[in-house]
Amino acid sequence: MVQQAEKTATKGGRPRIHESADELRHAHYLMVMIRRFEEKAFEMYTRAKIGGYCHLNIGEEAAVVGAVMPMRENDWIISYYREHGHILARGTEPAAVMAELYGRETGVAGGRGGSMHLFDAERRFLGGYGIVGGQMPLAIGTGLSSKYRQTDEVTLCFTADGATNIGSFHESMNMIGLWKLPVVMYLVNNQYGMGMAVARASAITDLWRKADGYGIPSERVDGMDFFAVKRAMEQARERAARGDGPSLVESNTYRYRGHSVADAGRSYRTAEEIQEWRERDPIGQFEKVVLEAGLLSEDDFHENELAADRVVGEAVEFADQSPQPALDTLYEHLYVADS
Amino acid sequence: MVQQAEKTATKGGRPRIHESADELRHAHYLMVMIRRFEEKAFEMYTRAKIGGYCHLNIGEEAAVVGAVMPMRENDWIISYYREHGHILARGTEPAAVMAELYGRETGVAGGRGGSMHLFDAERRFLGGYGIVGGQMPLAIGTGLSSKYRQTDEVTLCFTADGATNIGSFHESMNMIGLWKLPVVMYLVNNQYGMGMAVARASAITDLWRKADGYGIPSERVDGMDFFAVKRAMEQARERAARGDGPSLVESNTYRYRGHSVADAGRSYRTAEEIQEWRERDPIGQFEKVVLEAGLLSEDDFHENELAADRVVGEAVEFADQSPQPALDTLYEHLYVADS
Amino acid sequence: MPELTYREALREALREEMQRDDRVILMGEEVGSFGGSYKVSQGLVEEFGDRRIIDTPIAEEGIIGAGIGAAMTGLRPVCEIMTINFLLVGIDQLVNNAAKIPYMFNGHARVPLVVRTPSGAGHQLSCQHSQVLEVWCAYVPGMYVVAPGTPADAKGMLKTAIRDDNPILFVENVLLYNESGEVPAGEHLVPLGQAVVRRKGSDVTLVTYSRMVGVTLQAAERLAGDGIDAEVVDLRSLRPLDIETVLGSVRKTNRAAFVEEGWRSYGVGAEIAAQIQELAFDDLDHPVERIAGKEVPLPYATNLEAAATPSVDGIVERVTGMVEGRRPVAASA
Amino acid sequence: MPELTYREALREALREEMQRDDRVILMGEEVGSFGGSYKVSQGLVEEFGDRRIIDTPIAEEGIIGAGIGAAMTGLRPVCEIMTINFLLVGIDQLVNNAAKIPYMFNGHARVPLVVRTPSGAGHQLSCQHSQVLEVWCAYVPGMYVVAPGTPADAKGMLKTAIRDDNPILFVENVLLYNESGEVPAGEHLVPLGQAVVRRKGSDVTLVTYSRMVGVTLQAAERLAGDGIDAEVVDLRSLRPLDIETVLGSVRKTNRAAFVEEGWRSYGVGAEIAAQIQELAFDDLDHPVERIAGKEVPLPYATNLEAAATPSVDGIVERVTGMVEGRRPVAASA
Ligand SMILES: Cc1ncc(C[n+]2csc(CCOP(=O)(O)OP(=O)(O)O)c2C)c(N)n1
Ligand SMILES: Cc1ncc(C[n+]2csc(CCOP(=O)(O)OP(=O)(O)O)c2C)c(N)n1
Ligand SMILES: [Mg+2]
Ligand SMILES: [Mg+2]
Repeated sequence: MVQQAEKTATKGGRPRIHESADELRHAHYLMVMIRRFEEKAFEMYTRAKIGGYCHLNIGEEAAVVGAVMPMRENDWIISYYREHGHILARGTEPAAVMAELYGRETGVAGGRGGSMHLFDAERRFLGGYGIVGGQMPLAIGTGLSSKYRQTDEVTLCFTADGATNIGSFHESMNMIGLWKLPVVMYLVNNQYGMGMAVARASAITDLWRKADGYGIPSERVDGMDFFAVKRAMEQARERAARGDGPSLVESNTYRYRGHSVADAGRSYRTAEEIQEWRERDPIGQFEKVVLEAGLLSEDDFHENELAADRVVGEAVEFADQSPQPALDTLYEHLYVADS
Repeated sequence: MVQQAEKTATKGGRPRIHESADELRHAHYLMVMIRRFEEKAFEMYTRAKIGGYCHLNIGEEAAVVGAVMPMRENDWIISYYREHGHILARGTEPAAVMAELYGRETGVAGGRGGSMHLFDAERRFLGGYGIVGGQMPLAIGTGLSSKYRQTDEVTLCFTADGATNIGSFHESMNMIGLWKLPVVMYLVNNQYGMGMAVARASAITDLWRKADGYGIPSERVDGMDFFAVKRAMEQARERAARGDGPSLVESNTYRYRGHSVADAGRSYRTAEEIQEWRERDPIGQFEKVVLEAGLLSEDDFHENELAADRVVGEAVEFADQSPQPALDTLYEHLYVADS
Repeated sequence: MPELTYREALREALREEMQRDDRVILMGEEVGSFGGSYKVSQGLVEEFGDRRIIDTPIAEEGIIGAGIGAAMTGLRPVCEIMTINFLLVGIDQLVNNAAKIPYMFNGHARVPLVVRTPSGAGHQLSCQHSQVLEVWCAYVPGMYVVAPGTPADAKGMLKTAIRDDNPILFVENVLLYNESGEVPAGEHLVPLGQAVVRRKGSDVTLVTYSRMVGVTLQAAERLAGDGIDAEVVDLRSLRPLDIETVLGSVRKTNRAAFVEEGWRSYGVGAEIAAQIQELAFDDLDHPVERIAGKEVPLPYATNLEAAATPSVDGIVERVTGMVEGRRPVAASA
Repeated sequence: MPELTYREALREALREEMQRDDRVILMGEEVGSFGGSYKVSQGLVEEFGDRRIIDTPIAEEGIIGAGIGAAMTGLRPVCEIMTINFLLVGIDQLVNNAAKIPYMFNGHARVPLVVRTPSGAGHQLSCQHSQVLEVWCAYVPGMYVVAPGTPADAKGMLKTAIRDDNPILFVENVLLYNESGEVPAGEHLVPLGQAVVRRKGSDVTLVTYSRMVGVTLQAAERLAGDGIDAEVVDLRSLRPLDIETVLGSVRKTNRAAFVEEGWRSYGVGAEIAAQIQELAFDDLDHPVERIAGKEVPLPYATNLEAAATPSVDGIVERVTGMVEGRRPVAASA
């Protein structure tokens, strides 16, 4: 991994495609499905089926799928509140995710967590957290634990631009760097933290360079380019699994919608800016490249769209039909009975 | 100010002396007086005249006096618990400082604060703070306030090696860098935070480079060399006063004693290491240079020693004779009566 | 008198105090063009500029520390923390610095700082965004903790707080922002540390504060229908605490309950109950009861969320029981 | 039975549990070769190596967060926070993460984490280093808060805590480390959440915990000399709270006082007083009283420090007053 901005994966030509057609089909499916899922979540929020805060990944699909796909089954993932796509990319059932957004007993957290607190123990998805920065210190611990137990597990820790300004980023990066833990810190720079543009919140805007203060190799990639993201994350994962320590990968992307469903996202950015990013749509770009390379066809894409629509539709149906948690479970899981 | 390690003030020859003989005499007096004061504080602690935690500046005299002297009357100083020398260098009466260590009514904080919480409103010394890192966020506010009130005040904020690993360092540096506040962050690297050597606690050991992540110019100076420290701090102060923003200056120095009077300071470092640093004693070095330059004489030094002994002796006497705070003042100053 | 929402009342207080005193500034996350997470400061950056309405990075320790440093050097900052849940990453500055500085430096420094933050649950914000934590700060001598429950108090207490020379935690409430009520125009100052009787009654005293004032008043109306005449006391301030107003009421009604949104154990009601029995022991016909949030991290699902939150029904039932002489039982879980 | 200091008892518990279970690790500032700020872990790094006894940077949020992450993935970490005052810079992780995770993720995750930290004043450590803050965490459902007051409990409760699957704040006390007492060798487990009667008595119940247990027992001896027979109950655990043991005693003595080192308002005693009057109202001959630290940031000067701290004299005076029927007065300041 390189330390100079000039050498980021996005410069100097498009990364070579080494994925099989099946892998590409799956990646495409995941991106399309996440978009559909998020559009549906938006709709269901406005129809008051979903409540609380609801943060969408629309626009970030390549940044999400490209980061999660390289992770192995025994790797850990830690995330923040904008994590619907993160857990879907990990393979969790969309129905169980939607049911969680609905606050139903069949949800991934039994309806107790909601949109910001998705969890899947089986897939080692260790949760979405709602306090900005609050998830990062956990990655010190998972990294430490993976090393302590002498495994080759890697932790993928999601974080974001606004979160790089809070103390926990610093403490976590230092401890991860100091102890050379098997952690990939993955920084989704979607250009804003709520209404704050990066340059208004961070003294430096090359966020990936913040890793220098911790001796952690880092790079910035084009987060709208699935292949750029995936290549960088493959390398970072490999590096960590090999015992060569942590990395930070900054992914430059954009959320088309507002900060949460409640925010129109128009007051602090221009229509032109949104349009510019939309022209680099991650799914459109992916399709173009893969089509040009002759690896998948329009039909493949269409099939995925149909499949995504069906799965998301079923997810809504499942959620709708699922019961709320029983009232007498209110105190369940507050404490573990003594072992 | 430079950004490369190779160009620090300590390399490439000794800095030119521009101080008058009177200024040099005063600097020498301060360093000697601080050392005597601290030795006396140690003695009085072992004689149970002083209690609590007591952190000494012995070995750090050049790092302290060289940093404080360039500050103007209307500048603010914020410090941490190892601050006896800091406030003495600022010109506060040694008697009032010693009385505080004794917990007497005549102390700089009326005996309520003690060794870690010295304060002098008149000299704009805004206090010593005991939570590691806790003083740094205050410097954002003083910097903001100086700018808001359209003054040319500068804030000198003391911090230390161990404290660079805590979250508040990061939040403070980012906000100070982002808003280009008139703050000089002065990092006393005495090689240890309690028993932890810098390399065991910080992922990078060039601590001055931590400023890069905040777009803040920085340098490292030899903290045993009064002139190196003073030159760097003069420039940093000037820069801030001019409106050109903050700096970070790392000063490499050493505490001869343990972390606090209660720590022998031997278990985590070797006798050789201590001896090596002692050979570069800041007062000895200063005397040698100034003598060689023909600016002060042995007599001058001797006079200062006598004066320091007298002043510190008087301080002890004053403290000894001062009463404890009256018991009926227990609730005084808890709240300000409404304005 | 004009009707304003709680949000508008706070905004009016901020605007008036900023017009009145150039030393007053507002800082926090998204307080500028975004208008504040709950839109309290909407329009203020347009009026006062970004020199006085300061958007900050996400750095609660930095924000509060900046407020303290500015307060010590001549300004009168108001810091907005988006919700009290996020105060936890900055609480060291409030408790270890702001609340200590005036005393530990023997009165040589002042910290005229107001930290505004909403407490309490919204709708399905889940457990990391729904806590009631002001009792922590009320425990700490050296600062004030106040919590207006009406738009008029929101305005009058914020104005007073900004003019006060002490560090103050000013607790708003997520679900109160949209509530409206009459608010005196212009100079309206409500002293800190004075409770107020919101409803006169003779059978039982219901003590409460913040959002639960409205809920308790509704319960009192329902109880009145059942022939139970409840007096409702709004504490308004947790520190300083006006226990005299509470005692005055209890001496008349001989029964008291405390209603709070937060958790029961070690909550605000514990202190009120302890003081009532300490100071009006012989006046009590019945133990002081506590009606509070259920002791769980607030769940997301609407039904569990509702079950965990004090309600009009719940209050009516418990108070009826009190008047009928039913004794309280130990808390569940 | 061997005599050990509180410090040695804790060390023995750590050593035994680390020998017993390879998943147990200790991390914190200076826990390694320095032996811990209060020397609790002295010698352990020599025995277990720096893989299991981990010195950390000064980063309390990092330390506790690391503990949580490790706990969620199979380890059983013990984190040492040098003093509870420093917990404030890491408390977000404890309250917003550790105490929420098991519940908000519907039982799919566990956090078998012990955070050890000493509370309370030392000698002249001044106000930023002398606080008693465990009541904050006792307020939060989702974790346990325990505080042993004797060396035997220090060992037995720490061993139990390490084997427990819940996040636990384990509160030690700065001035207890040097106190000695008999400590059973080997497997000695004290259940969490059980109070214990330390002294039998019939005239008044004195409830307390941690360092104040010893102080209160001394006061009880003095009171006995004056013909007042006090029963002393050591809570040992603030959450879960064993109110039954307290009530059992109060039903016998008909009078109770709570003794604590922390501040009175919104302190631990508030909850105990509230519960006693709720659940044993008819058994009380006198209001439940609270004897606590004075409500100021603890001053440095020895005389002020002593005046602000509960003492044997102070307890004797207040309890004597109670028995003579003198009613409590409102708190000063
Ligand atoms: C400590 C804390 N402060 C403030 C908030 C409110 N908040 C939630 S998300 C957010 C913006 C975060 O921006 P970023 O890290 O860039 O992530 P994004 O939402 O853009 O994905 C803020 C300020 C919070 N949840 N936690
Ligand atoms: C938040 C916090 N954690 C731990 C401590 C205990 N402590 C006091 S000083 C210190 C070491 C600080 O080292 P450094 O910053 O290098 O300053 P130095 O003492 O060397 O001058 C520690 C760990 C504290 N006061 N505050
Ligand atoms: Mg963002
Ligand atoms: Mg140091």
